[in-house]
Amino acid sequence: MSEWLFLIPGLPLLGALLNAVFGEYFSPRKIGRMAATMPFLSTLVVFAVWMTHGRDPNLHDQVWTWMAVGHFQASVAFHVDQVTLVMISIAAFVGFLIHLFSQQYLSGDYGERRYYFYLNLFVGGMLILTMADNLLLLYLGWETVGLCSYALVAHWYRKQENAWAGRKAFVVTRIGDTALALAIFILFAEYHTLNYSPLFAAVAASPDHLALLIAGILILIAAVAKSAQFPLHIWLPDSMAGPSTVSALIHAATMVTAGVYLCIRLYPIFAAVPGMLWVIGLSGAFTALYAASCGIAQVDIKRVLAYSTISQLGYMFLGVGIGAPSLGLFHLLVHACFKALLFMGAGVVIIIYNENHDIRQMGGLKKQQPFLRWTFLAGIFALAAVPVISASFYSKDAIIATAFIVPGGKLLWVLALLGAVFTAIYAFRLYFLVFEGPEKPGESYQMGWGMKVPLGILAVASIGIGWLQFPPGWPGPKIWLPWLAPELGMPPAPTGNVNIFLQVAGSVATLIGIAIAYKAAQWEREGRGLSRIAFLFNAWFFDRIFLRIFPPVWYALARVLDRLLEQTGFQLLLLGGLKDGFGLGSKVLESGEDGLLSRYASGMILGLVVLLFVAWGYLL
Amino acid sequence: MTLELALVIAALLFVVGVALILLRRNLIFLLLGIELLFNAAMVIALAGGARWHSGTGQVLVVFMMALSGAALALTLALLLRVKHELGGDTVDDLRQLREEVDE
Amino acid sequence: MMILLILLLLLIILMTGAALLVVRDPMHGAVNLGISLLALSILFLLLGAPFIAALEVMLYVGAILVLFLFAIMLLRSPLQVREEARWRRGFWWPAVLVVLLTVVLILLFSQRPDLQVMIQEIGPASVGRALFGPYLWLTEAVALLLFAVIAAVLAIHRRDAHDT
Amino acid sequence: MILVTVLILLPWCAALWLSAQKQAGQRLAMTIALIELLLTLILRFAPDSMGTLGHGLHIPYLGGLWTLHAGPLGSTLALLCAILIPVSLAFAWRLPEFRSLANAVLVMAGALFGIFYAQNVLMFYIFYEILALAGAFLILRSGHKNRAAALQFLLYTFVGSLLFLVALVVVYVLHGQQTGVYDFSILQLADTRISAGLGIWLFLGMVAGLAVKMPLFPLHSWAASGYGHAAPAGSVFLSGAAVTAGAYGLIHFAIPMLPQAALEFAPVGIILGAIGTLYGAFLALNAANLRLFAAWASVSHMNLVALGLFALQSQAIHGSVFLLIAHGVVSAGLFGVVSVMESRGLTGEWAGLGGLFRRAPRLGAWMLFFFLAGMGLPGLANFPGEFLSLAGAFRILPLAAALATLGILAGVVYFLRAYERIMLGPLNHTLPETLQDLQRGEWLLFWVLGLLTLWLGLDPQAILSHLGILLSTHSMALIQGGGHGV
Repeated sequence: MSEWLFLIPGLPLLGALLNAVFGEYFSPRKIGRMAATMPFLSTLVVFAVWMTHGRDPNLHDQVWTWMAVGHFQASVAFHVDQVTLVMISIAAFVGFLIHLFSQQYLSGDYGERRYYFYLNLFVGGMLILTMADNLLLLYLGWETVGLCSYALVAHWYRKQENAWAGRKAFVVTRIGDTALALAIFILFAEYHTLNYSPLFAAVAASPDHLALLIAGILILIAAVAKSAQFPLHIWLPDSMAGPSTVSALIHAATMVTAGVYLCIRLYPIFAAVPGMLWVIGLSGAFTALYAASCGIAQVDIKRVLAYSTISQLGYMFLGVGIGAPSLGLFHLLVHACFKALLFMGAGVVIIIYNENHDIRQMGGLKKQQPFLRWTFLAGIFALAAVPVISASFYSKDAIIATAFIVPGGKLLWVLALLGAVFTAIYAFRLYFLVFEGPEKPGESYQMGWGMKVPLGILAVASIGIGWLQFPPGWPGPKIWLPWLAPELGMPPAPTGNVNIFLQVAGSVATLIGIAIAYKAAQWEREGRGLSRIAFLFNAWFFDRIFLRIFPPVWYALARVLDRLLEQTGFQLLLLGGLKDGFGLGSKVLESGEDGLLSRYASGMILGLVVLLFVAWGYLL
Repeated sequence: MTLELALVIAALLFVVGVALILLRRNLIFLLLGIELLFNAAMVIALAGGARWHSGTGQVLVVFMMALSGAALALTLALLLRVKHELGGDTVDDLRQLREEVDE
Repeated sequence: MMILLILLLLLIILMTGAALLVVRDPMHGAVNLGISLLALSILFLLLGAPFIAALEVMLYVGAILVLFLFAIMLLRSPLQVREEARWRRGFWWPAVLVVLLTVVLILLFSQRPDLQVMIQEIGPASVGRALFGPYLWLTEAVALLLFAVIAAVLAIHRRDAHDT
Repeated sequence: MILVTVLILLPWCAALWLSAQKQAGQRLAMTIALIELLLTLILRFAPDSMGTLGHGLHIPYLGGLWTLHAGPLGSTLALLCAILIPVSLAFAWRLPEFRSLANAVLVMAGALFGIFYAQNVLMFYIFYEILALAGAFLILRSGHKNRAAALQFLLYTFVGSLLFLVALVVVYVLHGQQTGVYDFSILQLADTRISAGLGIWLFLGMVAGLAVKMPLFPLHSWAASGYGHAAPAGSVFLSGAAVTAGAYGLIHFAIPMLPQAALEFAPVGIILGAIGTLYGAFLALNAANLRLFAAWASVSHMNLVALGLFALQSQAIHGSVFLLIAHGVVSAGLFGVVSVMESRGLTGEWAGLGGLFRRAPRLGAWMLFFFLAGMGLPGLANFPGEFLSLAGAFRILPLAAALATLGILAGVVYFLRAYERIMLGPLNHTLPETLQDLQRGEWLLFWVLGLLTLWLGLDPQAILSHLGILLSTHSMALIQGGGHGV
């Protein structure tokens, strides 16, 4: 089975290649269908891997040696274990659903072929990233997805702000890439290898704390930039300028989770440095609270979901930080389902209200679009972690509960719980504003089966997938953690009445949130809602501060370097000086010649006299 | 007649020739000076030939005479054209070769 | 006796040299040069080169000096003897230079013991043998040179139409 | 031996014949270029072609001036240059000054092949001078025909190469005194014992001479005006192939001659390379027009090559040579895009551009492709070279290499900003109506360059494994002592 692994990333890449070469000769519809079949085929292969090696996957497929200079051995090799299997299933399956959904969603728009090219390339890149066997191949996938997110966010390039949003996304994530590159250099300089298993063995054998600390921090920066965690989160809200399907795939299910995957994959490196995990936990918890607080004050339907993504990712980082990477992965899986669903739903809502994103001008959509309403509601339940029936109750609340019992986790628990309350608020506020309340009719829009099937599947998933891992003390199946245990270890589980207290606290937090949300929706309709709080609406003004500091300084430095060093320094002083110097020299020499013959003759005789004197001195 | 005496004679002739070239204004005197220089060279050539008892000294003198005659003829011809074309035959007037120092 | 003769000749050369420096009319200059060359030819005789002495009188005084005379005649603008300034403008600096030159030459050639060698005479026979022996080609070359000079002078003098 | 001699002399004769022709002679120039390509292919992949090919023109005291030696590095770089000749001629196909440009390129090509196969350092120097002259001629006779730019180019390269000559002669004399053998062949000069103090000065002279061609940081300002004023098709060859001479000279001649001094110069070289990379990036950001932008981008990459090269560490040097080859292809693409845009009548000033993607999607796609390659996107040509150089240099001087790694971030900033100003955003009303997309010929050309970039990016091992041991075992042993290790 392992020699077919290359098909999983290979097929979408093949689709992209076919699109690039033959794209112009086929109609966008055919290209769309071809593009959709590719992830479908790789999902089949992934399904085959589940079937044959579901129990404990450990497959390896060496395709070709990419670079081999001395110790710097990096080959294009794919490795599938539990974590990777989960990630590739999400990437391939959700990728396929998005391809299916966008057949109808984007039909008749400009640049359709380009859209499918980058979408295929993205799925391929994501699969490479997750299946890579060494840091270099991971870096390749890492940057490819960065590129695709740039291109897809700037899909409607004809408006300047969309192009700018794309560039902002790529530049900010590229800060993370630089940090990752530096971390790879440090690890290579210390341990002379790029492949995971020898690297982890070497790290375990001789943990050099300083190097690992710096490498750990750099890897964290990379993850923070990619997963849009605080403070490098500013690109995610702006990248809502791209089509909703793009947001569904890239900014919900796959790319942003790459940062979490990186932390899970390089967990041994973080574990080797004392206190590093807690830093990750803190960053996750704080981001969760921060993003949730911003989410409640947004009016653009997609920005609400964007901030919610940032906050949910915060929970995943919290999961990894408190020593429970398997829980983080579990929440990642759940989040992928319901967030993709919400974004696709939002996309349809935007079409219905013909490109108007402002939720205050929406309302009462439940009568017009019953199917959309129920699926969206399932997503909202999952987002808000409604007890028992929603999937993220089992994943997010488990993380919050585990945070409580981890040493030094009390602070994280408080932040996380507050975040949970805010999450429930913005989730149901969104739902009440868009679907409940007085009806504001939009255009009638008939969703084809291509759109209904994905929404349906994801709705079922966002309800049912949580049952993989019932919280401790509950009767239901607990197969997720044991399945991941051999690779990520079992997370600590709260016991006894502490366990009960934590579960109750989680549920109560959500219910409080829902109540507040109901009131918030009413205030919003009356015009004095939460969105008037400028501090939260502008995400604590971070975006503005960030944009006022870094780009101007960067461009000013470029101008100074250009004017000061290049024009004056090199051109004027160095070359100008040289030119004037030569000019002066020639002028001095020229003054000697004034056409008088005897002047030349006397010059010669003077030379002769001097020579004779020298000869005379010599002969003495 | 010692070698030293011959050198003194040559030096004397040489000095007179140089004085003529440097001091006189009229080009003819310059040419006369040049002829004197030639003669000074001939004296030394002869002294050398006599000193080493070989005829080459005198052969050299013959050739020098021929050369000086040839050179002189050409110079005088040029001098005539210069007088005709450029109008002046003194050293101070003929300064056309000056380097026009353009700014 | 010999020394007296040499001193007399040196005196003549000095006098004509001085005259050359001061005389205004180029014709006088040419005549002075003639006299000094004649004195020089006698000195050549004393230097043991009778053939050259004769040649000096024939070739130098006879041909080159006459050349000078013709040139001066052609150059002289008719009937008007302009009061010519004898010396060029910047006079003093070259004069100092000439004096300096004489000083250094005298210093160089005086008290040189190895120069007190008597000079023996070399007859025209050996000169003739040398001229047409090893130096035959050189002689032919000089002949060619003279021919070339004649052609050059003619070319320079050709008055083509656009000159005048 | 004959093959290489033909390889060197053929372009010169062609240039001569071309200048005598009346009409532009595109066809002739292209056939010559393709023959050259064929020859280099044979030389590169023929089984017995490695090693010393022959001795010729033996002059006492100077050694065999025409001794030719095909090393793995030399023939690979020759192959790169041979590829760039037809590419640059193709881009210049419809230029009015095609003939003088083709002449300059052909002469430079001959000189380059001479450099790559020279075993005698004096022969290398002579060809190096010819290359500099032809380069200046190219800048003078094509594009804006700017005299100042050509003069500046000449001033820099000549002053530099004179310093190289001085250092060379000193080494030659010292070698002569020590061993009594007066010969310029690199094999002889390689093992001269030179005192450390003197060695460092000599190496500085050599670096001044060679690094000026590879625009190392302080000696770089000829590049901006040179590439900026020459025709982009000319800059394809100038920035793609001609810069390899400097790097090759350093690896094949300068470092083996003065290994000890090279070791001491390593930290300085790395720091200069790092500064140069960032400096180039910042100035590309502030470039006034498209040509200067491509010029500064090329300067930034070449400084990264310099960084890798001076690190004298096996990963770094392999990386820098690979980046040199990759930069040749990618800068050919970049300047190719610029030349295609100029052939469409766009001046390249930022004001006149914007929203071009609507009119020319193919050109837009290819421009993005080469901009991404320029940014060092993994999977494209520059990435393996950049990463190896930085990883290697990191082991010698972590801080300077970290500074250079910022170049990855700076790269995105200036490339994407330029791309957005040209291609994205609302359609610029000043764009000429008749702006058509890539024609059949150009489209094919970009496909060739694109496939080459992709292949270099995805399978660098094909080149890396053939480079063999770059530094001669002798100098590597000395350097090993310096803790630079594999």
